[in-house]
Amino acid sequence: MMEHTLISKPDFDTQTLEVSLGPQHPSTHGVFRMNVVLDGETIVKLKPVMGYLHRNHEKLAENMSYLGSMPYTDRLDYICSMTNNFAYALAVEKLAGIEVPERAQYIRIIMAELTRLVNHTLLIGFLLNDLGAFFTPVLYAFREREKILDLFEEVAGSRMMCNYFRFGGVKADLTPDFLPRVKELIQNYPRFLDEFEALLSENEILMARTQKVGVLPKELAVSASITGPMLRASGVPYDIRKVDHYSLYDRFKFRVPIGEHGDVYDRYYIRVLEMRESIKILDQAVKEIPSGDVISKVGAGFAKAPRNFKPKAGEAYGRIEAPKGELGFFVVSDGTNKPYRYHVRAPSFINLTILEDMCLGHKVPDAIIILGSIDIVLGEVDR
Amino acid sequence: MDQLFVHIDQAIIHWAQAVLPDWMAVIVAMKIPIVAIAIFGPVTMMYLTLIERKLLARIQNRFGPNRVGKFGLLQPLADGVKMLTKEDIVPEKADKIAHLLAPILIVIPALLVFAVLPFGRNMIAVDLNIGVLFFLAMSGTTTLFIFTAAWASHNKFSLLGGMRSVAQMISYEIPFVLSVVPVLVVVGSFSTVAIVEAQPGLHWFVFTPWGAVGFFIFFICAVAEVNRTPFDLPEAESELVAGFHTEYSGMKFALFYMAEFMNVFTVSALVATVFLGGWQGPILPSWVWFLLKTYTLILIMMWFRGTFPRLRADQLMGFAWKFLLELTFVNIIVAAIWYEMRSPLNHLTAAAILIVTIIVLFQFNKTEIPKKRIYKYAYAD
Amino acid sequence: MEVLTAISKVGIYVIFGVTLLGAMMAVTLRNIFHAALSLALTLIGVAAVFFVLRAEFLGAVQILLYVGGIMILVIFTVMLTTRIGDRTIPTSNHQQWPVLIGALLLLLYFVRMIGKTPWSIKSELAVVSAVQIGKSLVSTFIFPFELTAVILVAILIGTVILAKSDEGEEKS
Amino acid sequence: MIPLHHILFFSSTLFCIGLFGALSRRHVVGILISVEIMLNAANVNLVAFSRWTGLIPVNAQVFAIFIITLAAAAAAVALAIVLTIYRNRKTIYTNEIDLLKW
Amino acid sequence: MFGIGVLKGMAVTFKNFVESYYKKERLTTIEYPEKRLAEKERFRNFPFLIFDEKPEDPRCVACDICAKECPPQCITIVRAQDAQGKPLKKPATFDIDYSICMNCGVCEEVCPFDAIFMDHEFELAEYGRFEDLNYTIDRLLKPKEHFMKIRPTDATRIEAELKKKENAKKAAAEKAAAAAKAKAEAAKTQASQVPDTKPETKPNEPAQPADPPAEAK
Repeated sequence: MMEHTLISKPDFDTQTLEVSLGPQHPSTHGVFRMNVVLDGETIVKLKPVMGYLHRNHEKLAENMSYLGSMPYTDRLDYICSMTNNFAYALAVEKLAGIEVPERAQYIRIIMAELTRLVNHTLLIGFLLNDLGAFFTPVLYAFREREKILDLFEEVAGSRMMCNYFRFGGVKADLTPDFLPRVKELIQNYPRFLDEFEALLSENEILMARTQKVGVLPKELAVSASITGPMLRASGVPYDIRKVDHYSLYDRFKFRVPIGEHGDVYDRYYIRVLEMRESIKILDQAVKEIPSGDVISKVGAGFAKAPRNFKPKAGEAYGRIEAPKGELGFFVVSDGTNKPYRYHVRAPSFINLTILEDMCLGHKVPDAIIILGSIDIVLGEVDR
Repeated sequence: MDQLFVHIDQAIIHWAQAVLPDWMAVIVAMKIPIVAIAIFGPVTMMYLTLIERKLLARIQNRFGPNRVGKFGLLQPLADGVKMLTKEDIVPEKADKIAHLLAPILIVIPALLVFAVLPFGRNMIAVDLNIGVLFFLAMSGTTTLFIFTAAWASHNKFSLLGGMRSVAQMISYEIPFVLSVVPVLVVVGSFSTVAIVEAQPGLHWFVFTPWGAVGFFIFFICAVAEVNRTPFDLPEAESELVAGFHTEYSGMKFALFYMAEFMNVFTVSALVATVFLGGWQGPILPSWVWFLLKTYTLILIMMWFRGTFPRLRADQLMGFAWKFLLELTFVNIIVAAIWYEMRSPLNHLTAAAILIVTIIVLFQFNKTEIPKKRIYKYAYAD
Repeated sequence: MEVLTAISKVGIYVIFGVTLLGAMMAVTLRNIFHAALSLALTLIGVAAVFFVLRAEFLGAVQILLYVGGIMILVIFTVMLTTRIGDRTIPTSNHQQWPVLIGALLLLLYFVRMIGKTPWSIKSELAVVSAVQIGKSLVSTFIFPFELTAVILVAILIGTVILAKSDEGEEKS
Repeated sequence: MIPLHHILFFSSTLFCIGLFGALSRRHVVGILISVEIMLNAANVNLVAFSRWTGLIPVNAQVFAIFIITLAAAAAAVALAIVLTIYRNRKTIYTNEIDLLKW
Repeated sequence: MFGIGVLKGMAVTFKNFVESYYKKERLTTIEYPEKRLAEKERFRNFPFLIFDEKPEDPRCVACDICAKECPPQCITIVRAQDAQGKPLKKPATFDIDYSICMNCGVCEEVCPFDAIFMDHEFELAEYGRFEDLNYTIDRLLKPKEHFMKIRPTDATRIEAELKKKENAKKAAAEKAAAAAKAKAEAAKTQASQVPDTKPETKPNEPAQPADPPAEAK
């Protein structure tokens, strides 16, 4: 039929709406942007935009001594600074072949498990905040996290930027009343978790909002090299503590929870169960911790004079089960006291790659909680 | 004590008749309730914001505002001054007139509705014989003005927020209006004073089976009508930044805020009047009972805000259309049956029918009701 | 006391004036969104007139149905059909002036006719309460009442099919 | 109270404004708005008569209620039609919708 | 749709609300300016230089190790020179840019002379962005007692080590002096075979007041 010359050209022709959520958005966990194309309210296309927090961490490390970039690893995933140090220390020890005394290994495991508690509690708080619960779970999480951060401050000197690990052990021994306070924490934490679960796990609105939302199939998770609670929520039993047996993890009896549906509710509940397992590990570690020095002779020497720490040429890849997934450090040395190449395998960056596949077909509020359930920290994503 | 305010009112009228010319005295007599409401409305709103912040703070184990004034009592004044002095930004491409008009239009119904609430024994501003219907009509208009606010601020987020809020308000307006019908059927008149008189002493409607179900539905729809958690979709902070009032700042935002809190007060006052027997109560003076009931309902709404996450848009609609609406229809029929039959038999039949309907409705919505899950462990050593 | 009646009479004429102003704006404003808003003003004005004529039930129903219901429909249609940032184009077509003259002539005719006919005014003015309306709706007007119910259901289904089917067709 | 014919003047002017709008508006929704105004004018007339002259005052008000409900129904259908026109022809201006088939 | 879980959630918040009024471990907020939290001993904020007696001679010997090792490179040291231009063992200027420093504590670890330590002072707000936060030596220097006050255990340990080094140095100095004297006498006896005079004053001879030759370290 003859096309009329229309007076007004409509721009609503395809009914889709291009909306950019972020980088300045109340619920994107830092500076992260999602360009979302909406048809009505359902998401048609989603493009994550990152890089707003890029601080050139890896190039910096190449012009600094090995120990010089240890304080910078605290700034990678600024919620769990202890585990970042742990992974970096493991990598360099593997590179230079430094032994770590037993007491130091126990201290490292205690610190790693405490960080896992902090990270999972915070994540559940912020996930509920995205769901709309007006800050109540977040503030309960903060109240518990304070206790653990006080322990870190007492031992390492700073609450979040601990810089506590050295190659071959840890910077300083535990203060006398550190262990009693950890024992007391181990008693109260399950009670807090039960209260937290009573508030959230059976809450019908939460279940309705999160079940069958953002489903991550097992094959996609494995092929996209997703690691950590997201992978285990999709049903793949892969936990680096059990696979690599690094440090002294095979001395402790603990289980790894597995989900079947791989949706947001599973990812939330897996983290609650993982916290209970971490408490079990802490319980055993605090009982069996031996005495002895906390840093090997060689390590102490290098800690005192990092400039003459020249590992032999070669490369090493140390990885641990960080609360967010497999955190690995790939260090290449050319014999000088500065690393030739230094790369961080950041779990939240890789877990973020499949955000679009999980969000297609869902609504805007679902995309927000799917992003929340992936548990990303922009410091680690952008490095 | 009970008729305290009524005596004050009489005293002023006598004084006015003595001093002023007669026609002026009549105007003064008319003006007293208006002045009372004009003061009572905003003041309740200010102190409701404070109560909400204090209550939420205590739920979250912190103190809440306690810096301004003795226990933070002057905080609302501080907020008011801040709102007045804040710069009022109007987006460049926004529809100037509608952008200015929307907040004003939203506050008018919020204030008008105070006229119909029976604060105490013969303490009601205007005893309209269509009291409840007037209330429902006024709360119906806010939908339109919310949408004008959304459309006038010309930004994608507020547009989404506006569309969602209109959809939600309409789908909750029907159960909201219909859940009052049983009370009107039993009382036989719209006037709020008649409704309160029909619930003498402790025979409140909430204790009858259909009254309990009606109260539940009416309260849920009231929470949805006022856009509060778990139905606060329109101004969902986490997704739509601030829904329809994203582009408002300064005094206009304060007006939105004032309208929201006045609606919270008036809606819970209506729920108290219709189902909890307004100012009826054993010993305390009538207006104390009224304020007591209204404030308990308001505290429950604030308690909701401290506990629940938000419902998604389609679940919210599904809940209204597939659960509440059917329950209201059955409730009306049950109220009629209850009214016809005498003696205790009516309570039993009414309760039986209602329970059966609730069970049947739960069966129909089986697919949406989520199930609890059990998790297995790997590496179980 | 006559001051009060004078004030109330002025009040009534003010309501008439505002309603007529709203109607004129609704008809002549270029920006269709403002026209819809002024329609809302007219409807509320008419509801006020009902209150003045002591027909509270009708006034409340008018606000509930018109402003609460139909206005939302109008605004939604206005929103879905205009483009954001659409420049307003002249609202009236070419028949503007002849229609104006015709309407004025009709108005003149009405006024003359109203002035001439001797209205049989009752002594005391009738007041109708909601209960009476309810009873008559279900007793004398039972047939139109059921008929309207049927029509409303038919329209409900019709509108859904009209709006929905295009949605589907567009998608495929 | 004011005499009856004042109200009738008011409702007839309202009706004529609506008529003018209905016939001279280019925007389809504009026409619907004017039709609503005409219906309201009729309602005012009915209520006025029921108050002053009606033999059974109730009938007029019931009739007014029927007009309101049916106006709502008519508006709903009309707006649905407007939407479908817009979706197919991308225009809602009366002078562009002049083909009976498209 | 609304089941028991929702009510259980409300019960939890109600319990929190009620208990926050009387239970200590629930309400943990500390109203900061009025009440303060007890400071942890190992808390490390910005570094400061330490001096023993007089602020003029700090322990720091301007060896520039900490400046090289500092990850964000925020320490700049200029070595002092005496009249003839010979470099001295004292820093002329030693400034740390507090706006760049991330209080990681590396300088404290690598300093061989225990001259720089991490402070507990954290209320350091300034008005200017550039010069004000660039702490020069006079603002950095703090007495030994301050260090003892804020970090007792570390301070005692370091004092003990210093004392031990001091004694070792003094003993070495005395041994060297005694050896020098013995050598001198041996030379004298060889030359004059004079009966050696009993230097009865040697045992209680006061240590030379002059600062011991540095190279003994």
